Amino acid sequence: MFSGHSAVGRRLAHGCSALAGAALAASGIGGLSGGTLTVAHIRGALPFTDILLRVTEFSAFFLLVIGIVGLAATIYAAGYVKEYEGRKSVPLLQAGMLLFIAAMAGVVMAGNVFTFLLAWEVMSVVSYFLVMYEHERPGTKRAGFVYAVMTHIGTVFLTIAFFILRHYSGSFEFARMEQASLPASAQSLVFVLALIGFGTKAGLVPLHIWLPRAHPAAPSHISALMSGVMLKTAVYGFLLFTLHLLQPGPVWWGVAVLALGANTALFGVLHALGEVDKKRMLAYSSIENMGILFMGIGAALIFLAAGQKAAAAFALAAVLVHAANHALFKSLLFMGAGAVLKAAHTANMNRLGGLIRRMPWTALFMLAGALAMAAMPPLNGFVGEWRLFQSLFALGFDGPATLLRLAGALAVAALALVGALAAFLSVRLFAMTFLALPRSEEAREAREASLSMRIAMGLLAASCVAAGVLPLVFAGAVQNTLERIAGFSGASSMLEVSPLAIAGADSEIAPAAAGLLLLCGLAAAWALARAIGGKTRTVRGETWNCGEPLEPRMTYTASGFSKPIRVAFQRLLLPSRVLYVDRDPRTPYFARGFTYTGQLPALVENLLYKPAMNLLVAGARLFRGIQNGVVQSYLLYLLATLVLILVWRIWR
Amino acid sequence: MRDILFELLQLVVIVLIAPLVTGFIKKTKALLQGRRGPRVLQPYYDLYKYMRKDAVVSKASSWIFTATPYVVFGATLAAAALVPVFMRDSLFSFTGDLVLLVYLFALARFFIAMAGVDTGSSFGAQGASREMFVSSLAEPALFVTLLAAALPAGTTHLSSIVAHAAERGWPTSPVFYMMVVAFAILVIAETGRIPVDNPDTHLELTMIHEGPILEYSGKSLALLQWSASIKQVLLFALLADLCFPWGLAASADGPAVLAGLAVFAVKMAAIGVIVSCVEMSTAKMRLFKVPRLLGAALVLSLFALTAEYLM
Amino acid sequence: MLPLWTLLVPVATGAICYAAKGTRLIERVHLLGSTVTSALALGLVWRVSGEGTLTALGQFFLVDALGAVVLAIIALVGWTASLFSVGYIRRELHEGTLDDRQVKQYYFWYHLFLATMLAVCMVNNMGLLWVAIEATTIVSAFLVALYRKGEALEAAWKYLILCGTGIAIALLGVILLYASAVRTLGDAHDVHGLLNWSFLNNPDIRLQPGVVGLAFVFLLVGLGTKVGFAPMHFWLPDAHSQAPTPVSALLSGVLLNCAMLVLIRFAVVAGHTIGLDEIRPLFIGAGLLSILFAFPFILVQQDLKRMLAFSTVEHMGIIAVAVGIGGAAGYAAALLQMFNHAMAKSLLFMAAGNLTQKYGTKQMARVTGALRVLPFTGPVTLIGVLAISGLPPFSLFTSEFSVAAAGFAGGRPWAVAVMLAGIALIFGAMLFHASRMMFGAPREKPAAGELGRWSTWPLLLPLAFVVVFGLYVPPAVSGLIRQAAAIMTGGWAS
Amino acid sequence: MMLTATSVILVISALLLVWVKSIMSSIKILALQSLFLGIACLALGAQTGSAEVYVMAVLTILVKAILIPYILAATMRKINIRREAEKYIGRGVSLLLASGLVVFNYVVTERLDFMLLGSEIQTLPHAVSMLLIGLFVMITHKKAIMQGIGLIIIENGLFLLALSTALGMPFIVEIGIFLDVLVSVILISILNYRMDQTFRSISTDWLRKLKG
Repeated sequence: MFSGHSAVGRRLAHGCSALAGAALAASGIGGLSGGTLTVAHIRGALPFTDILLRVTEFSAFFLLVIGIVGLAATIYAAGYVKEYEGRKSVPLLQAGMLLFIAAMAGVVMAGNVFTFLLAWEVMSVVSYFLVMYEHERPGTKRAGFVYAVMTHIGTVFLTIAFFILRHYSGSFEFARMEQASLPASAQSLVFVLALIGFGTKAGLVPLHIWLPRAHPAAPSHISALMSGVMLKTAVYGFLLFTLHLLQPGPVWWGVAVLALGANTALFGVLHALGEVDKKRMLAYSSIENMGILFMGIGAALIFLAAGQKAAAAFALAAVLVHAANHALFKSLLFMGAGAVLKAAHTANMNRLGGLIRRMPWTALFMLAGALAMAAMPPLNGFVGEWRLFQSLFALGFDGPATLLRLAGALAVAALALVGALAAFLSVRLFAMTFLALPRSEEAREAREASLSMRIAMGLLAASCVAAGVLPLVFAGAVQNTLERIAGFSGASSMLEVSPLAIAGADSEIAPAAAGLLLLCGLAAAWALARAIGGKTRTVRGETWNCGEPLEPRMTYTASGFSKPIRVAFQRLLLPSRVLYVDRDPRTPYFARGFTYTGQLPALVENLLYKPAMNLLVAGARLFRGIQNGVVQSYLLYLLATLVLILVWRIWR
Repeated sequence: MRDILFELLQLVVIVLIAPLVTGFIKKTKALLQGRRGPRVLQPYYDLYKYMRKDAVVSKASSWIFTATPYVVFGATLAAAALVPVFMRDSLFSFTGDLVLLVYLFALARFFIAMAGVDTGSSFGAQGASREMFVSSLAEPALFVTLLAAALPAGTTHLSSIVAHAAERGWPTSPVFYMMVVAFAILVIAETGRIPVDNPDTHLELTMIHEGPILEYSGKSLALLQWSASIKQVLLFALLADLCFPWGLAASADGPAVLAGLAVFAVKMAAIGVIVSCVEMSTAKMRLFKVPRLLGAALVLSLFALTAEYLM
Repeated sequence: MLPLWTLLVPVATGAICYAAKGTRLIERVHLLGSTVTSALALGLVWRVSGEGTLTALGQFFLVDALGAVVLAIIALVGWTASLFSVGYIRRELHEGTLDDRQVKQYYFWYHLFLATMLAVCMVNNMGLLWVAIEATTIVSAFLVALYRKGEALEAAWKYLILCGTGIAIALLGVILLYASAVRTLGDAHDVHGLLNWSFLNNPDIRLQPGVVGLAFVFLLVGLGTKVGFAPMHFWLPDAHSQAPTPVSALLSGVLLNCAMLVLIRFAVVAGHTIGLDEIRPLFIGAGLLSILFAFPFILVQQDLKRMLAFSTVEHMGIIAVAVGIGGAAGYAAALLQMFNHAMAKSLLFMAAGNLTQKYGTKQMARVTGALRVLPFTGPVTLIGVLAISGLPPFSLFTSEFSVAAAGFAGGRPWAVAVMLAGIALIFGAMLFHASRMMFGAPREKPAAGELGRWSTWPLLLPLAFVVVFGLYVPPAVSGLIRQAAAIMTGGWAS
Repeated sequence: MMLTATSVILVISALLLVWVKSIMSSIKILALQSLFLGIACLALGAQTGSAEVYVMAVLTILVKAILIPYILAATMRKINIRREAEKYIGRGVSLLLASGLVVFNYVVTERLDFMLLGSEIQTLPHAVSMLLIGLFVMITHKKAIMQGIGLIIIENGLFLLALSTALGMPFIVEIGIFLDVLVSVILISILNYRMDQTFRSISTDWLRKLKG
């Protein structure tokens, strides 16, 4: 189907892929309504290599997300891939994208271990190839490599976890594993393995190193899929383990996850503020959001351990809703970044600016995305953030133990800090790209994105708003999802409120009304101004710049904008700062020019991974010496082995 | 029906008296400094004047710049609809709680910051950057304080908090005052007053809040300043609600409401005096000293919270 | 009579190739011969999978499901490699690295090599099994020494000496086994039949445990050398890297499996006497050791073919672990892994052959942008690397997954954990090298373009197996494998 | 009994091989050793009167005692080096170590109940020690050809063992083994010849290119 190089063929291809995305979304909605239904069951050559696909409400929720984003991505691709035509094989990219989407769907639909691992690995491999799509670009090779290795090692942990479960349940089918009861130690072991395995995929610090490399390297709509959806499969998997396959565990599970999440979120947002490359910045922000999600999961686990089902249900609802929201706005932002990248040929925000006049539509949609990322009412980001705050407040209000309440309070503080910094981030993202004056020739020449790209972004932006003012868009889905999870059927009913309002553990709000209120406020503002002031004129004038005419190079850059953060957190981030002053020897007191570079070093890599890697390589070099090329020594090894085994046999 | 009317009145009162509070603080400051100072009603005159003036808008700016004042005013107004001032219940209490309130202010800030960048003036951008910086450091402390304040009621719903606190009577624990202090610091930070920021200066290198709105004029400026003073009143009111929630009219009958109004006036006046004392007795901090202040607030509120847990 | 023909055809082909004049003629004969050979072998496999074990020439030949699996591997890989040889040898001839005499020798020894390996799968007498294995060593040593280079010579010598020694040690084991058989059963049975697999593979037969145990140690070490267990594997990378590429494919894909087959047969027989608990730890130990040994050598490897050779060591280790895990599941997994590995590894070696001939070097550092330079071989190599490191949706994932599953079911979780860790590490190392070779912008030299269809089309066959078997294994194959596993568990399938 | 004696002789001759200097003389010793083996085989044939054993004896004498030494010697002549066999360690030491190996092997085999093979058979330890000595020769010598000789020592030991435990392997197997040995010796001499052509030496010091 993708062999068609003709325009018609391409159209057809795009059309079909869009249909595929839509179908997925539809199946998600469909799955939400009905109970578990088995999609396919193929017998394998050996025992336990059957392929089993089924849809539960739980997976249907994620299917829905995959479907919506997938649909948008497929539409977006139609315009975006034009950039590659002639240089690279577009059909390959398209096929890869569809396979990627299919694999992610497969992960959430998998009904047994073999299928899950199969889909999981296919997802990883395909995304690896998609990351490597522009492998000529510097850094891509390394990015792809780090990604592939990290995710593969993560998978090994998962595999072992699954096998331990298999050992106790005696079956590879999830449905049967759920009934099994493990000894506490095994439970915790599986939990830790799953946390590492899925944490790698989710980019929890310090397992995140692949994420800020791989996501920017991929083509933008792929980055959107990876950040928006693929990370969510990690959430799905972790929830699958903690809620379905394992019995409720000890409290420390929740605490560990909460701490890890908070740590990750803070790390992510701070590094995002340190980045000037837009896509890297978004990737770090994805890390932040995954951190937030895991905070929510942690709270839920704590409540579960304490048997507070209702609170746990609220926390889970928060997690699911925020997961969906993040999928929407992050993919929107990545697509916007892609549009800008395509138009201005740079993702470096220091070289952008003023694009709002060149690309008004993209700007509008990006604004929606930025507002959502900053969790501003009345957009969807706020709904998720609010739910999360509620569940953490709940932990603070009536957590099982005083220390846990305090942990809740600290989590609230962390979430607040992260949220505020995220707002900072969004302002920086939007303002430095679209506002003020263009800081480079490319930016001055930028062109508005093509229609299909605008449609895709518009779709996502619209759904961001919709999910913001009408939370019931997801609330219903969350309902069913929680119903599916053992023991929540009662608790989740508390989530039920009037279609316009959403409930937290201890409070409820009506986002729609809030939105309306805002609109009234706007109207009132206009009316007041008009009533009091009457009609007045507006004249265009120069910006006050101490009498100088304003030039682009005078305007603030992204690096400068987030400088205060770098200074305030320097103990934490150890930013590197190089100031080069170009002095004229004749007039030593006046410098010709300054070049300033400030950036954040990748601490985790430098302190953790690089040394380990070097050690490994050095060890390998040393060990390699035993094959010294002397045949006699090989014979000696042979003899030694023989003798050793003989001795072993005798002394036992 | 009547209570709805009264609650509407509440909203109107806030909007109308906001400039008065600003003027009052200015006046008291002046008096404390031994100056005569401007008239208490001066802000109203200013607003009126601005409203009627033509506006000059930078060539570099976009529609964001034009839209911002309306968004800001709208958001502030929406916030105003959530805060009970002299009645326990507020007009739109069902729409939201503390979290929504905080995020409405954040929304306003978001747009102000963008407008600051939009003009292309580096003062604007600088101010925007600092504004976001200070606010993001204030946020954690703010939320913990809110948690501490909301803890007894066990909900983040303002009206219920107020109601609950009003029942509770005069708190005796010293812990409580820690929270008050913490919250006071935050209010000062949020309203952009000394020692965090100086609302009266346009000295380029030190402005925070004034930076982004430097380019504004005419109606827009009027709206922005107005909403700034409304926000100030709201924060004062919030401080009052959370820390001294007494004298609010429980029911919507005339006398109670009048009493509530009176108490409210007293509270505002008291806070105003305190604020102006602080302003004249302390100097503005360096920007990178601010984190310590806010950190202190965070620590205080955490202490308060821990203590409340233990009791 | 089928087995006899299966042996005679390659021998005859070899002889004709040696006698014939003119490269074209030789090629035709070679192609015809190898095709017929593979056809016969596959026919044999087909009959076995249908009718179960069959014997010929009295009890001389015996082909059971176990041998049939390896037969199938020989047939497929042998045929592919022979197709590939044509293009490869032509180029070598054209570049003058080989002359006409060597070409003749090559085809001669090639078919003899096939014959010896076929013999390994078909003879009944376990003494002759040993003879056949020794023969494979000698014949393939000639092939390894084909090039007139010091390195080739060196590799051949090390190969000959190490494997010769190993095999000799194995012979000691065989003798002990036989002696013990004679001692215990000599009076009752005809002495000549005592070493027959058909006779010895019988759970009721009890020989002297002490002797058999000792014998098995010698057999493991001896045949282990040939299989390439660490630390007796040192000949392997040398021979694989120096032999002509098609031969490397045969060595790694087929020969080692033959050796493994022999080892398994002896293990089964010994198991009847001394019980499996004596044997399993040895297999698992050898396997894990091989996996762990392979990793550092792959990590800091510079030579492409050596890297592949070490990966072979790793995979022999995996198979050994699977055998050590045992049970129907473990054995089936082991055999599936054998088959899949043979396909993937021969694919990789032939692709590597294209790379080395295109770039004129085996140094991986000198190879860049292969995806562009070799639009077919490049992607295939990438797929091969992913497949060989057990990533889905390729066949090795299925088999390695079942190895792990069987291990956990068979109560050897730690062994499996170590194995999985080793596999993951090796994946990292191999991907590192592969991505450095495949991706990135190519240098100006060499010009892009494949080497010709003789060196591309043959790769399609193993590729197909690698891809298809990942998702679907036809019941005929799985049935055969189950039969074989049944044989290994001691019960006759037929 | 007689076999045991032979085996002792074989072991001693093997040790002698460890001791001697020049390659030619070691080839001679090898021939002698094989001759002993053949004679022992003949005697055994006479004892048992089995035709197969006779044939094997003849084969042994023809192939191992005459043909193989001849091939090796011919190769050496072609290469025409008369220099002594270089070693990694001195003769004294190597003799000591070799004897040590033999002793170790006796200790080990004592503990293995090979007696089951028949109380009268003492050859197993001897065979194993020949195997060890053969390996030892291969390990200690630098000259490639000596490794071939080591291999043949091992073969001899094993042949003896087979003979003593079960009157040799089944006939056809023995034939196969003979064939293999012969071909491998031919291969060894070919390779040695080519080594000499390539490196002007048959010392394994030249075979150290392939590492890691």
